[in-house]
Amino acid sequence: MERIDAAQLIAFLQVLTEEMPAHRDRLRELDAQLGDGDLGITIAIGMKAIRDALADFPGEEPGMILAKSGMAFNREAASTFGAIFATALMSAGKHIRGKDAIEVGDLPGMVEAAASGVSARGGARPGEKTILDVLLPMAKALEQQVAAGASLPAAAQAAHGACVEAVAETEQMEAKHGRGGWLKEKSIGIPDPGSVAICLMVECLARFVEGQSP
Amino acid sequence: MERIDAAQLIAFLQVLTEEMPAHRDRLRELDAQLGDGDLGITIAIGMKAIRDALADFPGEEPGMILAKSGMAFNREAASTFGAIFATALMSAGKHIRGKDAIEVGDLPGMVEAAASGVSARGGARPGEKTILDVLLPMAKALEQQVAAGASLPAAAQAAHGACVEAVAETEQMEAKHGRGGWLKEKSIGIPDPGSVAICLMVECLARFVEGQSP
Amino acid sequence: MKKLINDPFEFVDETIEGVLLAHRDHFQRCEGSKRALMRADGPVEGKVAIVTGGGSGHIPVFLGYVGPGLCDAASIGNVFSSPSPDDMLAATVAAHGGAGVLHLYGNYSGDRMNFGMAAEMAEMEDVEVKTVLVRDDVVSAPVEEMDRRRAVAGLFFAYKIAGARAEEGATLGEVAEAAEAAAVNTRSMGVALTSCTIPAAGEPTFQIGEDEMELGMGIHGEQGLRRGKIMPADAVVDEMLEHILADLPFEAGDEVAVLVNSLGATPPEELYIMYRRAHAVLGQAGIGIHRAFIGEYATSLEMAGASISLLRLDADLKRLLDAEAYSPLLPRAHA
Amino acid sequence: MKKLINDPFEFVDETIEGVLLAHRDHFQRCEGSKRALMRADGPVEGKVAIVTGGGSGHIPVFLGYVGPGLCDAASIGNVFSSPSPDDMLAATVAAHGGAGVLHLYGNYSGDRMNFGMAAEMAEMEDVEVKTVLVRDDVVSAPVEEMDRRRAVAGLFFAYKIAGARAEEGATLGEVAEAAEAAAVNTRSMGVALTSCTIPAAGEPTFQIGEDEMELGMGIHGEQGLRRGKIMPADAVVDEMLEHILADLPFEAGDEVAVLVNSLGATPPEELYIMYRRAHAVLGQAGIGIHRAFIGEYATSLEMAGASISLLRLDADLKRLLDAEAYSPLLPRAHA
Ligand SMILES: Nc1ncnc2c1ncn2[C@@H]1O[C@H](COP(=O)(O)OP(=O)(O)O)[C@@H](O)[C@H]1O
Ligand SMILES: Nc1ncnc2c1ncn2[C@@H]1O[C@H](COP(=O)(O)OP(=O)(O)O)[C@@H](O)[C@H]1O
Ligand SMILES: [Mg+2]
Ligand SMILES: [Mg+2]
Ligand SMILES: [Mg+2]
Ligand SMILES: [Mg+2]
Repeated sequence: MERIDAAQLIAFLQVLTEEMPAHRDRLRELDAQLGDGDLGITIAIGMKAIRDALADFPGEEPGMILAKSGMAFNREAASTFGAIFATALMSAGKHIRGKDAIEVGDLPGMVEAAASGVSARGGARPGEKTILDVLLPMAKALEQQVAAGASLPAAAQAAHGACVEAVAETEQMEAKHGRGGWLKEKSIGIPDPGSVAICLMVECLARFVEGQSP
Repeated sequence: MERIDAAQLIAFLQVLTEEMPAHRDRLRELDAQLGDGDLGITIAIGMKAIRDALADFPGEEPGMILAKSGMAFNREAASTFGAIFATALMSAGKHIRGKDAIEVGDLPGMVEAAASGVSARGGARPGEKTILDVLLPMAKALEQQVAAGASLPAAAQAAHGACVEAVAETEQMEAKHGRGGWLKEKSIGIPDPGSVAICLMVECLARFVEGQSP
Repeated sequence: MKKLINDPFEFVDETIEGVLLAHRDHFQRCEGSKRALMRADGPVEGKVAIVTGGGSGHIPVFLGYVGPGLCDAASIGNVFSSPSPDDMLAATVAAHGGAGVLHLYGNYSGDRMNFGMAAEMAEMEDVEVKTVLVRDDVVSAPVEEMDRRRAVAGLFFAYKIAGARAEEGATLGEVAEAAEAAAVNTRSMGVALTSCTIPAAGEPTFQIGEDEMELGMGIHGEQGLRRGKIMPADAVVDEMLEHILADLPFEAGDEVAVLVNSLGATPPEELYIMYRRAHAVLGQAGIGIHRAFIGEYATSLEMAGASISLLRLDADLKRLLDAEAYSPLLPRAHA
Repeated sequence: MKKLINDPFEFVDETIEGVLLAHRDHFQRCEGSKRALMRADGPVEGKVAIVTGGGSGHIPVFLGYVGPGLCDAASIGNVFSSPSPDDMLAATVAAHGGAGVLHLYGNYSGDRMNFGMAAEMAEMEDVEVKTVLVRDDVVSAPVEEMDRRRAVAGLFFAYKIAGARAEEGATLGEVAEAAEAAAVNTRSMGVALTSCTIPAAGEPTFQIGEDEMELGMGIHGEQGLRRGKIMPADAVVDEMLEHILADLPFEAGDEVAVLVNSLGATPPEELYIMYRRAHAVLGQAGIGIHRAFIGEYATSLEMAGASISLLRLDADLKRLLDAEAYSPLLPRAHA
């Protein structure tokens, strides 16, 4: 698969929203160590909200599908993560406004747009144990992949690899935002739950574009 | 020992109030099966109340000491049992008003007086799983002992024996009063906690008059 | 036992101390007793006084029902145990405003015997006393033996009705009549999910499985109707209302007040979920709801569970239920 | 998980349904949202509207603070999760009486981000919005980083003060000022003995030993200051007040309002035992107590534990605290 058009994006969201709720307990436990343990439920409810919205998406272009998915997620599963995730998807979606398919070359810009949207909404900077700490390394990896002429599956694979590494690095960071921020140095040693969630989504994407490729 | 004068009664109450709290948990568990589990605490607090009142008793006659002990018990540990026990002691005490010592011949009448006081206060009749079901057999046993010319220790021993048997019989009774009454047939199979408490006190008395006898 | 307490044997006295310090304008001690409190503005001259009492561990029962439009004084005993006759007498004498005293309390044998002694003594001091017993728990005895039934959260309705009647200037006989009308028209049933722990006992009163509930349990942990697996809230409400409605019986066209009461640990959210179902069931049965009361009206320390009480109303009871009343320990929505 | 609920995912909607059915005269839904309620008599023309919101599971926070002399509307989210910007916007627009809207809520990032989005949208609809955040939990960040602190039961004081100021006819700026004055003069700290269980999670949020407590825990189970063996209530109060008093700091001659709040399962008896100690400690420190509030003002489902909040008063705050206010979900003694 070299491009993700609207229909394929909807198909991907179908897979994603089917798979993510399975990580509920792991995310709940991680989030409980840093905060209130709701992230697993947030993801489960938010993913279901996207799933329920899928029927309304045919006819929309990919950018709008992303933006509406973010809004649907945060409508039903509003939370810190919900607001951040909605902002990320809306920013990424805006970046590809008018396009009828997402190509590998769009990916770095989309992820960068998501990162700056998130930073504007929540005021986080790199190294503060938020999803910024996976978005930025991922954007960098994608840039390198695109510069090297990688295929969409290869680029997605590399993005996931960068994510896994980045998540591991969040373990050593001290949280400054959200509930984790109240733990200060006690937050060190636990990976950032929101980043873990993003990483799981990227893994799902990489598998999707791989599986669908000829 | 053939008579219990005021000083000896005080000495006995000292022993009794020291020993009874040890049965706290057993009485609590029994009472929990039939009601609310407070009887162990009631006994512990009430006995302590009598103990604290002992200092005020010297100079009083035995009948008054019994009555005041009952009132002290129910003041600090008011409850069904407290009211019943206070009534029993006041009635028994009234029965020997004016006497400076309790003799074996007084016992049947004291216990009968206690039984009729209790019955008047709480409306219970024999066979309804209350302390009446130990008081009445005990009165009967004491009458027989006195008729046969038994010594005080022998009569007390026999009273205790009658108590033990009577307690066993309460197991098969269906409770009609207090919290046990709400259990109806489910109350069968468990001895009456209040009767167990009385039996333990009589056992203590029997040991006391035995130990003190020449 | 996880509690924020000091010496378990000081539990009751320290609670009373805290209540007195927090609500200085509302309460005063009754002369001669550490365990009896009355309205700060009492005795109210010429008004029938209502005196209640019972074991501790049920706040707002009993102290929380002392106030204008409610009771005049309350004596409280050790946790789940009757107060002493001395304390009841102190409350009776202190609250007496010259128009007689109604002893209004739950039908528990300890309380009955001790209040009985106190009433005898009060009468020797020339205070006229009448007694009304609340006996609303439908599972505690069959309806033909209503006088053996115990009291649970339905106490609230009796206090509210009798308190309003006394405030209207009614005679002792009339206040007792209103209280009895509330008592005979009230039906309740509870459900417990966990035990509570009497501080001085240090261990739970009863054992109950992680997936069990007991329907019909009393507010001291007295056995109920049946032990079973936890059911959804709607099914629990259905079963409770089945017993309650059939008992009076409540019928189509009746108008009622509904009380959904927490036994302690059960949060308001769950009470509202239960009320939602009760509302639907009563609607289906053609029974009108005049007013709903939801919150902690009679608790069992930290027990998890709830009870539902219905009061069948007529015009008089409605007027009395709607009258003003105040106590700082009661949920706001009580009048 | 022992709860009287139905489908855990219907928990919030069924709670709201129950609240609406029970208190029909008090609440109405905000147009366009299932998760936003407002005063039945709102919008109040010409009055500054106060809109709050946050996660469910904390009753009376948030819905319970809607009423005359309090907030005008509240939007609530899933258990312990922020409401959506759509619901917040619906509440904001519905409650707006033409004099602007104060967004007054706890300092949680989810709420802040979502309310931020809602405020942006409201301004596009020409509704003037100001925001004040409550941040009273002393252990959540050092005092120099007050703006990172989270909110706990101190919300009550902010609602009460701001609500009274709005009722006086003050402008949006003045109401925001009063709210901020309440916020900066409030300090709180909690202690948890048990975890609660989010219905949809089905398992306790955290594990805690049978003999342990956590001092300073947040109302969603956020880690506190220290985990340790359970101490007597007096020692717990002493340690909490040590942190609270030193933080503002409160000083001899100050006058305060005291709030002793149950997190859910802790019964009123224990709150009064704690208040008794707090009263003594404050007395010793020369701090006057203007008024005490004791009960459930901000809960965490069925968590066992309590919090203490102090509000330092001046003449204005005293007047606003003492003003009338009403909500059927609040303890009676709130004004
Ligand atoms: N300011 C922020 N910017 C970006 N991401 C953030 C920010 N604050 C929190 N997050 C992310 O959100 C996750 C927590 O989400 P969630 O559980 O909804 O928050 P909470 O329950 O604390 O409100 C964190 O693991 C982190 O990745
Ligand atoms: N009417 C009665 N007459 C005599 N004894 C009674 C009566 N009712 C109860 N008792 C005795 O009191 C005991 C229970 O006492 P207690 O635990 O104080 O009662 P409760 O907690 O049920 O109020 C019973 O075991 C029984 O022996
Ligand atoms: Mg979280
Ligand atoms: Mg008992
Ligand atoms: Mg008892
Ligand atoms: Mg959260």
